[in-house]
Amino acid sequence: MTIVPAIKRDYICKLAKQGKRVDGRKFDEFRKIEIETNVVSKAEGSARVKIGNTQVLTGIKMDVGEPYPDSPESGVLTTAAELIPLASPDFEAGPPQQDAIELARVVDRGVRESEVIELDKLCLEPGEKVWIVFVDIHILDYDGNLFDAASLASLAALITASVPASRFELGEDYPLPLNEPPISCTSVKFDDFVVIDPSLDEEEIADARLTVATDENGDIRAMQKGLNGSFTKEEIQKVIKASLDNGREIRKQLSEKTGK
Amino acid sequence: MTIVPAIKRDYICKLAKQGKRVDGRKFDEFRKIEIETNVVSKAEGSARVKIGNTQVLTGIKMDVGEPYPDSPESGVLTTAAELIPLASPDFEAGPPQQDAIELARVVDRGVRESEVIELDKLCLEPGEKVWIVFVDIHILDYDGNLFDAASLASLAALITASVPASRFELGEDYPLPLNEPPISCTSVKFDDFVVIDPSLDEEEIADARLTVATDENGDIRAMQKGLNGSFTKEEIQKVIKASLDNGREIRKQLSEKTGK
Amino acid sequence: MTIVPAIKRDYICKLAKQGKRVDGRKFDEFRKIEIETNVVSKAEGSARVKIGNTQVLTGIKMDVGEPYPDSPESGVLTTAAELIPLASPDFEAGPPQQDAIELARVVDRGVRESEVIELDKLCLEPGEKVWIVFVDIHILDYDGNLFDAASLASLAALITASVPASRFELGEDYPLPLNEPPISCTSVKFDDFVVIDPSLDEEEIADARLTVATDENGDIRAMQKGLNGSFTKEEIQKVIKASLDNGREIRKQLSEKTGK
Amino acid sequence: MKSDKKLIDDAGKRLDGRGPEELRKIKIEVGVLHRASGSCYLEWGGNKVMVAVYGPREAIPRHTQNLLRAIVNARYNMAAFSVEDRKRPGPDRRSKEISKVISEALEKVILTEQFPRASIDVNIEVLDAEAGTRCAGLTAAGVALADAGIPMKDIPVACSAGKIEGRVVLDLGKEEDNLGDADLPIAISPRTNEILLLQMDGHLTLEEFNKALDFAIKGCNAVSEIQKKAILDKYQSVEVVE
Amino acid sequence: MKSDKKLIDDAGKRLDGRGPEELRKIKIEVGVLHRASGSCYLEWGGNKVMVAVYGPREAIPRHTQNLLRAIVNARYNMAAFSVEDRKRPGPDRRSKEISKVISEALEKVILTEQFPRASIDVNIEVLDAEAGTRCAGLTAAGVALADAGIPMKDIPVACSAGKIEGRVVLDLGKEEDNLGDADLPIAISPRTNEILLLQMDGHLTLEEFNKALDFAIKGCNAVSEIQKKAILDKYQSVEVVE
Amino acid sequence: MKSDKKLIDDAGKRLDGRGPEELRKIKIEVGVLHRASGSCYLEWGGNKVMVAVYGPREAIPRHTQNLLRAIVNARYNMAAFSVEDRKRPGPDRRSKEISKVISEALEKVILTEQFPRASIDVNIEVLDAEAGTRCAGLTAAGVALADAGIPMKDIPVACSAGKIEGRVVLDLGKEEDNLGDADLPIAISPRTNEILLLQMDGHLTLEEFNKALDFAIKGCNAVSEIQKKAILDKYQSVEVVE
Repeated sequence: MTIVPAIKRDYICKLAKQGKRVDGRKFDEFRKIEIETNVVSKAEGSARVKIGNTQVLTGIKMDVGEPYPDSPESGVLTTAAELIPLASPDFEAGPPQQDAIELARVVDRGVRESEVIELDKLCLEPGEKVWIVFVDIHILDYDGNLFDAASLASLAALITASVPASRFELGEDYPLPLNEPPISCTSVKFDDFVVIDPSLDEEEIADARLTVATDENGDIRAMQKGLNGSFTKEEIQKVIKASLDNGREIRKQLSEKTGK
Repeated sequence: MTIVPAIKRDYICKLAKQGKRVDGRKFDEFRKIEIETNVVSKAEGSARVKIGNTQVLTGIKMDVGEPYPDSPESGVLTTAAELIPLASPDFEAGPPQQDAIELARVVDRGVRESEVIELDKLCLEPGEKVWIVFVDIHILDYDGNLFDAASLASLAALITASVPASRFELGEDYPLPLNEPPISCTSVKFDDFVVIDPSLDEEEIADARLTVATDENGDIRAMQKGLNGSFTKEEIQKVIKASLDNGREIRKQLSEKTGK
Repeated sequence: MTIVPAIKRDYICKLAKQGKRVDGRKFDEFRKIEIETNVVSKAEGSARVKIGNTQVLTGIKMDVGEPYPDSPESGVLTTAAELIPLASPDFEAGPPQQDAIELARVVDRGVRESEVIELDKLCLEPGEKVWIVFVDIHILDYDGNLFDAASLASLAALITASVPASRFELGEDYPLPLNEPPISCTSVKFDDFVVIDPSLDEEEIADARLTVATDENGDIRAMQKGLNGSFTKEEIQKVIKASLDNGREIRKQLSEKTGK
Repeated sequence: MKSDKKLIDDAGKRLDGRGPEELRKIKIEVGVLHRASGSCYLEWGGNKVMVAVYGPREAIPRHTQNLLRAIVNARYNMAAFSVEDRKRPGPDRRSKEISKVISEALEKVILTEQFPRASIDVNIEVLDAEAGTRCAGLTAAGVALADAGIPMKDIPVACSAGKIEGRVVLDLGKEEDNLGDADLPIAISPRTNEILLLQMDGHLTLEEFNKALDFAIKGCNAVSEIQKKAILDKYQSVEVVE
Repeated sequence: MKSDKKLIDDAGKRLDGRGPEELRKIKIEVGVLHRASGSCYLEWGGNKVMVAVYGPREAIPRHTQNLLRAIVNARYNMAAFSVEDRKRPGPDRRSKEISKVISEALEKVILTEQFPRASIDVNIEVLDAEAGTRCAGLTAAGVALADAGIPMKDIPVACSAGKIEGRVVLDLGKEEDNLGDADLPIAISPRTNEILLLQMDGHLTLEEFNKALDFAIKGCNAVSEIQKKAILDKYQSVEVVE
Repeated sequence: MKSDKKLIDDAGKRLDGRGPEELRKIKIEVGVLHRASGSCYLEWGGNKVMVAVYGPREAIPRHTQNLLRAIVNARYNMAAFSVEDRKRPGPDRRSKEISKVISEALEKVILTEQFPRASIDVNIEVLDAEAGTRCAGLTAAGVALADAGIPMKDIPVACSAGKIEGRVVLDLGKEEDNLGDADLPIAISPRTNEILLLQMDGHLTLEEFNKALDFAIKGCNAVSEIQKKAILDKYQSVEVVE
């Protein structure tokens, strides 16, 4: 736990000093992304996203239920993530731990605060009945950068989701009403190097992590710093720039895959 | 944990080769069964069953509640078993573990799938109010073969139960509407020997377990194989035969004890 | 865990033989008590009580909810205590353990059985809507005698609480309807010495604990014996007497502080 | 929760016909379970209680071990079907508190220093509950501990007194408990009358308290005789068999 | 839960066009996950199942270790979105029971005595659920174990038979499962036809049971061929790559 | 959740009278608890926070120990009565996330390598919650760590900036938080201005973000002065007493 990472750290840092990464990428380069939608039939929407070897499946389920008392005319969004032991030798069964909770909350805020789902259009009877949207993030293979994979899978699943009105005898199904989503890009820092879309090896030696979600106008919609290292102001600027650049590419790919 | 059972196994297998069991029974012979009903006053029905030294008490409680959405005109059956530390030095306090869950689910399916309780007669207002039947299995003394003891105690308790209509101001109490129950008989296999109604010693060395519930027509109503051994087709036939034979005797005794 | 207390015990007992306590108090003398009310703004009522270095904060929250089926015209009282790790190096995070549960239940019974809150005046619609009173006991600093500190903080918080009717659009706020509260005083026994208001050192070597709540008429309203030692009848009489004497003083101080 | 029902008449006769200082009927069977080190089945009025004792045995998990003496784990549990409205299985706050005060009471009489690092586990199952289950449970536990051969200074025993309609009486029944003015369950070591457990809810003057305490101690002593007889009966019948 | 729907016509044709002894379509991919020691993605009719195997590795917590052999922990889990009405995440009683019977079935074929103190963890995730997920999961687990190189006497395989409208048929589909008369899922070791897992709900005469058991065993053998082909395909394609 | 309420007027005056770059009132008391190794009571606007530090001490359970350095366990907890609608006791997902990001921020400044195998426990209790409790809690934690004598490179400090009605302002109040456009809480090491914690929700242009980050860093520096003064005051008053 403590010896092997030291060797790994030395190796990765030595490469970084030469401007290289273990898998040959540039510092500001993502791994290959694959997006596949409608991968499970019981969900109202679903998508499997691969970023390199990392693989995440998000399924959307909807139900009719009560709104929160403080927003009686608004649908309800619930996001859950489980680091199931399927996905990594280090994940254990049991209730979600801090890492899974942070992951789910960051994805949730990315969707909620940017109003990706138009929750006010999901009201059926004010104060009584609204649509509940469950975003369930299933990690299948963990090889680094869960934040971006989970976020992208959830967006793709939402974009392709249908409101199952017919199942509840509420008319015909229709697409979930959505706004343009921000795209989340995560970088990590080790020594003084900052790289985007960290692989598992890079995550394991990382001191600090920064996720930045940007929208189609180049504005910032959410940020989350993690791990017990720090960033300088200049590093944060650099991370934002890389997030904007990669976000633009990923948005294009998402749009092509989902036809939206 | 590993040495003592080896000695025990050798001894029991040696006897088995001579066609004998530790307590002198034949391979297809049950221990003495005692059935006592109405043993606790707060329950709507109750029974204590002893099979040899194994002792199980089941109590039935009923309440008025909501039906499941997918069966709005049907009463609700809920079965729970706890391996309370009272019953064995090896049982620990805490939420039910795999063994208790399997036990409860096998008893539950035995009652549910064979429609022992006529749940459709327990509807009060379709979709709104139905009777809930709680079958709570309390293990008092664990000396082997909980499946059959728990199943028999639950049947005897159900047979003698009254629907507590008067307590809920719904008219007079009346007997719980029931169909003829199947009788569950369990065998285990060690080496190549198959014996019915295993004692604790036999259970501890058993490789495989098979429970077969049969009805008054000689039909099979439920089966559950357990433990990490296997059965051949021929062994399964043998177990079914012994279950039919013993089931017939047990059904007679249950009927005499409950007057039904 | 076992050696240090032995030394501590010897020292405290040696002093006790000379009629003395570590902090110079008499056997039947409380530490200095400080009562401060309205210490948090979100609560309907709150109080921080210090007994020596022991510090407890109780906050009262109220909500509108359903009554219990067996008392449809009565408000609901709910008392919870947490031994949060803030208050002692020995407290651990997690669900309340036996000590916290006993503490909450003893405070709860002190309030409930003596009808400190007039719960029957907290009914809004019989069987439908009543006020729920949440008494949440927050231990801040644990230096002995939590029972009395928690009880006193809870009484002071209740006395100064307002029913938040306006927040629920049920008219104007008004004081929580209360009866004269009994005052709880706790003594412990070590060797054959009985001392009131034990400090942490005294609690750690105590064999037995006895809490006695007395009212303004000198009647006994609640008692709770704890720990694995015993009391003689005579010792119990002595504890009751000291509780009556100190209770009178504490009642005066409470009344002055709360203006009631 | 007052009602019009008269709990005790002018002649001191209670709802079930008992006098003020009369116990409900108690029946004790010893050694009724096969697997337990010691066991007891006890009926006390409408209460039915089963107790099994296991140990002394190594306490687990290890961090619970005491290097100098055995720990005593009483676990008071109510069967789901033991009360009018079904109780959810598993310990609630009430049973955790009762488990704690019973454990503490038993620890006082058990010679725990003979078994360092060990635990003595006392499982109390309430099968049918009328008023007074903690007294019934502790009393049965005392018998089961004796049946298990656990060395004790004394066999602990419990009984309650209370106040109904202004009168102090022994051993409250169910309606008396619901509608009465005070309840005082205690447990004692009968040889010395030392008080091992004591709880009080309600309203008693000092004088009433003293009277109730005396009643409860007398009640304990009476129950203690029944305990001893049950243990002796079992012991004797065993001798006959041999 | 009977309905008017005809599950099987006089010619023996079922709702989805299958004959009585016909399996649903099965598709198996081997080695689909990067982190796992072995993995398998399996589609069986509308069921979609992903299995990852980890180990043999030191069993933790330690007290679960067996000094003489490895323990096998199968964990059957349904994704929240795998069923019509969203399932709350985390194991329920049904998945705990299925995990248990699958673990027991796998333990029989794995050479566990080669790995004392170890655990072999088999994670079964149901992503889409039609009838028969336990058979699909166990079958995929057999493949994933082989992919992980875990030494086994045989590759275990599962299949169910059942009864619909009085007829014994192989491999119940969803409506057949809901409306049928009996379901008999089994798992076998295909080399010996020994039965590793067997559950039965419903109502079968002795004769029907025997027929259903024969059907299920035949079904298992057919599925076993698909398993072997999938493993072989992967192995061969690996060789080609090299 | 927009409303008609004007959060900031044309002159840059906010609801509570503050200017855009003005902090709410902050009050810090050091060493207020007897049992803790170090403690701090902090009021920040309507927020009231109590922090107690314990350790360095042996980390338990053992498997959490790090052989090379101390682990930092911040536990952010809201009292049930600290919010308008009573909060159920115990950690929810929000407090678990905040505990995590605060732990990580503190770990950066504590010289953890001096205490292998140890834990440093930082208990943050929110007694009254207006907007900004995580900043208040982290700031109080910095003081309590100093009070406990834990060796640190620097005393960490937190503050937020945000956007209301299109304007970047410092230290959002409650209504500003509810109705504003963005919130950017950060924590820094004030000697170096390195950023230890950073979260952002809402909508900021790149330019607004840069301005907000500058505001927040300036705010942190101002709060840092208050921290230092409080620590110094305590230290001096102790000297006076001696």
